[in-house]
Amino acid sequence: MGIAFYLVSVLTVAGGLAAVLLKNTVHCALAVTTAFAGLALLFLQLDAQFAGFAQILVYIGAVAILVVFAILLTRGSETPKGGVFSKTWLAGLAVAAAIFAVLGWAVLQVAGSLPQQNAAPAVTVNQIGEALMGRYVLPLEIIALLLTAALIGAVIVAMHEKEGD
Amino acid sequence: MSPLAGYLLVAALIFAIGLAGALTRRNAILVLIGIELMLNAANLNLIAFWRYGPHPEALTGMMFAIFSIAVAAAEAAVGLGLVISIHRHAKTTDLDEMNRMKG
Amino acid sequence: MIQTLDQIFVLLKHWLLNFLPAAWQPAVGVVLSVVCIIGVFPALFAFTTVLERKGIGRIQNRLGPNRVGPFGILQPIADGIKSLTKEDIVPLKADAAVHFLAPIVLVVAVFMGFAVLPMGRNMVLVDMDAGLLFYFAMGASTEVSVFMAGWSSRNKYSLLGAMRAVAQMISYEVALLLSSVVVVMMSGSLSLVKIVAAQNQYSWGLPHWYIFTPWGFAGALMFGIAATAETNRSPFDLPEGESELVAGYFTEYSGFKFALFFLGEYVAMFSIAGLGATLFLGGWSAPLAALQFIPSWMWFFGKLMVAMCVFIWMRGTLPRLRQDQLMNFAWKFVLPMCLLNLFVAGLWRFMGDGLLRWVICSAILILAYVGMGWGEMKRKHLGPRTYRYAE
Amino acid sequence: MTPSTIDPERLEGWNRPPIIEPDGEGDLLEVAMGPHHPSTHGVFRMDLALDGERVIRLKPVFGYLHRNHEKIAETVSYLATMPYTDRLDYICSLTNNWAYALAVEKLVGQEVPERAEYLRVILGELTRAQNHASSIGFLLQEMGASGTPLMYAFREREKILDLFESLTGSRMMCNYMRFGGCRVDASPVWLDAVRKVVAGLPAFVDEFERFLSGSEIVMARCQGVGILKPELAINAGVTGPMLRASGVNYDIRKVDHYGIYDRFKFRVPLGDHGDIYDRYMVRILEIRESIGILEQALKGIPGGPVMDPKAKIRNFRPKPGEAYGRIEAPKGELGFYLISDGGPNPYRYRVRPPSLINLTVLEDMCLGSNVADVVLIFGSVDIVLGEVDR
Repeated sequence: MGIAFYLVSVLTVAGGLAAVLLKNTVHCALAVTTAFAGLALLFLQLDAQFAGFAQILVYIGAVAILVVFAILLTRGSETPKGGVFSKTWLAGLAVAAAIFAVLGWAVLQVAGSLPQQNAAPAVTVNQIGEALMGRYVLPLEIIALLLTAALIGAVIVAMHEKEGD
Repeated sequence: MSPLAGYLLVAALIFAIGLAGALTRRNAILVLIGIELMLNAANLNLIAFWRYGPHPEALTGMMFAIFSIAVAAAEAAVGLGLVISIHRHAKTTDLDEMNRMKG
Repeated sequence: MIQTLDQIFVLLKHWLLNFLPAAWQPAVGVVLSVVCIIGVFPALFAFTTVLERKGIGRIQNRLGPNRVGPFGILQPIADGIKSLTKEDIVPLKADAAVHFLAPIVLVVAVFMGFAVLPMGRNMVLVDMDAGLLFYFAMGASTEVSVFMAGWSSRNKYSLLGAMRAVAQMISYEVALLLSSVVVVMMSGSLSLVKIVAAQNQYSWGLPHWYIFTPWGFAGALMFGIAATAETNRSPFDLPEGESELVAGYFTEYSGFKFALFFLGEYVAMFSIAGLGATLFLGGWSAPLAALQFIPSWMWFFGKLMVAMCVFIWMRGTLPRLRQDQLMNFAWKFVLPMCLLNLFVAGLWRFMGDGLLRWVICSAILILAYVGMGWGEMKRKHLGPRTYRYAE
Repeated sequence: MTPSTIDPERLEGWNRPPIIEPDGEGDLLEVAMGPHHPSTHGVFRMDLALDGERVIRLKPVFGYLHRNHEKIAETVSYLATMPYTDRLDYICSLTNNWAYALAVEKLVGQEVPERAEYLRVILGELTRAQNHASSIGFLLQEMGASGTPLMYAFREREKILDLFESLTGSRMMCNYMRFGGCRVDASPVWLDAVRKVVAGLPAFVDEFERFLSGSEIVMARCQGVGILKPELAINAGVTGPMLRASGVNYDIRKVDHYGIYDRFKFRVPLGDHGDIYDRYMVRILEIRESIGILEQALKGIPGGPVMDPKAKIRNFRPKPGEAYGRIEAPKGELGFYLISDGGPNPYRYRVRPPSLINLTVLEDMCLGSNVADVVLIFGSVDIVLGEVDR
């Protein structure tokens, strides 16, 4: 565990926290973009180059932009009168804290017995491609179908209703 | 401590932050952001387990993460489409005000 | 001698590194390369701004800058001093932090792209396995900075310009990716170094550049269109369309930050021109086997500058499109062409060598190109008109 | 951006100056284009109500260049107004001179020598050619062609302005015509220079057209955009190339028979769609017709005086009465209406500026179109703010 891991983790967690806590919705979106970038860096540290770049491409290039577009389209950048948190925020926070406590406890319990292997697996993009086209071809096709369905669905859902409908 | 535990802890923290965001924010878009954070935390777990697992060359965890990224993209697109559509209908993205089933 | 000249920068770097203890060498080596990239491209940027202004001046029957230094060559220095000494104005209502970060994010993301571009034989910062993917990931990050700039300025022109720019960049990014995929298909690698190596072969003295194949030519054409749109250059420069939006998303920037935006946009052009040269024009390989004695990096930068000249030429020639036309063009023309090109590339791969595959592949592409263009003009009732006269 | 519904209440209070609201509350976006906007032809403001990028309302706001032209003319002598007319439409000062001279000549019933009439036609048609060329250049500039067509047009305009300078002493503020003729005679050398320039004009128009008319981008941007219906054009009093592009055959050179236009053979090009492309093409074709007129005039120009010898320059006091003189200026019908009370200066002086009246249909042409088209439609009207605001 190098210093880089701690730096990137702090960046990611700070981004996530800011995304949840900030008042201005666009600031939240930009903060979550930072968190996504931090996660991509964590992926890279785990020698998962392909997943890391895909993360940047999909999350920063597409999802973050989609989010800011949605915020501007819904005029969401104003702070609502009733505050940014819902009425049941205490319960929500409690649930989240409880889940973190359970997960953290579980991890710490087994921390000693976790594998220590450190040799980076030599995975090339070629291998990933072959796996996608070989062993995982069925999931790939299903994902393709899902993405197409989601695309059509999103367009239909967000499409402007015509007059008279 | 094994490096894996560090990644798992970070992932758990991000998951909890995402969950807290999804449960406490009023704005529907920010709830979606929270869900995205949770999905990302899961991805981090998958990749960490793949990296430190017994058979990294089998690529199982990595593949799972890649598919999960794709699904998350689809989910974000549909979710935001829904939010925009609801906004057009109800003129609000505030979840506390969206308490009617009928438009 | 030829070899030394070819590898002069690599050798220079190794010679410098020899003065350092072995433990430091990798880190210092990376820093050295980064410093070179950060030094060379802004210098090239300064030179190219003069070239652009001179070139456009010639296109428009005027002289262009000719006052500062011999033939106006020192103009960028004057411009630089001017923009650096200007007051840095931040609008009162602007989101100061985001406003400040936007140009920095842009410049960082743009310069990151150079990390995977091979600028000569053995001259690449990191030979990543997924180099092309890295490049596109960095390209995608620039969109965030554009949005940040437009939104934080609290100016309607800026916001409209930013939304236009982001929508345009997303649309054309798809085309950019798909037009590059044919190259990945044929070279079998995402690594830009390997893509160049695959093109650096010669038969009868001619190189195996991908642009010399039907699918490669169509891909290069689509790539060029998408790259022009991606860098907001004329005729796709409507995010900064002067006549409608003042200056687009950087309307509210001045002084050094404006210079950073200007630099970022220009360097993005270099980087995308370099990528295009790498994918379709054989990167640093010589255009003729007989010309291989010229150092490889000279070929790379030569191709880069040729691509830049094409950008400048288009800017001097073409009027700009409208937003909806631009989007239609991306989704209804460029994207289908790219998909068809993928199919043609597959066909090419599985048809044997010979004249037949040349004929079939070219015919499919040309028919689709002409047909779609003609159909679009017909559908919109566009075309030359005849006029009647009254005596 | 999604199209959204329009709240009619917001449009009610549209006359107030627009207030920039921080977050675009509501469904409409108010954008002020100008008066400092780089695209406008001068200091002109358009207040737009945008729904996404679609124009919902457009309010032209002018008067930034108001210089009291009409009132000044009523306080100075008839002749002293002549240089002021140069400053109306500063792109084509000679046609302004001509229209004013025509009005005063009508008022006092003055004759104009034949050579002067020929010179007026030559200068007027040269003015038309350079005005149309540069207006097309401006249009393409609005289209984002980064100045190249404009510089081509200006290269040609420069030659014509040089001719103006050598004849009148000034490139733009010519102040050349007088009641009853012209100020100075043109030398044969000057006429030869004009012949040379006119001989070069067809090649210029061909080149211009080869680059622009067939360009797919120009067609896509201009065809079917900013349509002006002939009925509306007639009702609004639109004149000039704009009216003819809408398909209405109305050219004052043909209708009014002023000057000596009856002696020349020329045709009037008409458009069928009334869109920007038609306006552009009508201008191009009018340049070609002007070249024809110029060739005929240069061939037939007679000798003789350029000034009516009976013309009274000093103590110029027309009898009480009124007169309206109008010509087909490059931008449309330019008219001067004068009422004399027998004094040395007009009792009432009124300009009918084609730029202003053509501009009144701007909103009708722009409604429903894209905001990017507004600049283009505005450019296709071809106005000069000096004439709009006077």
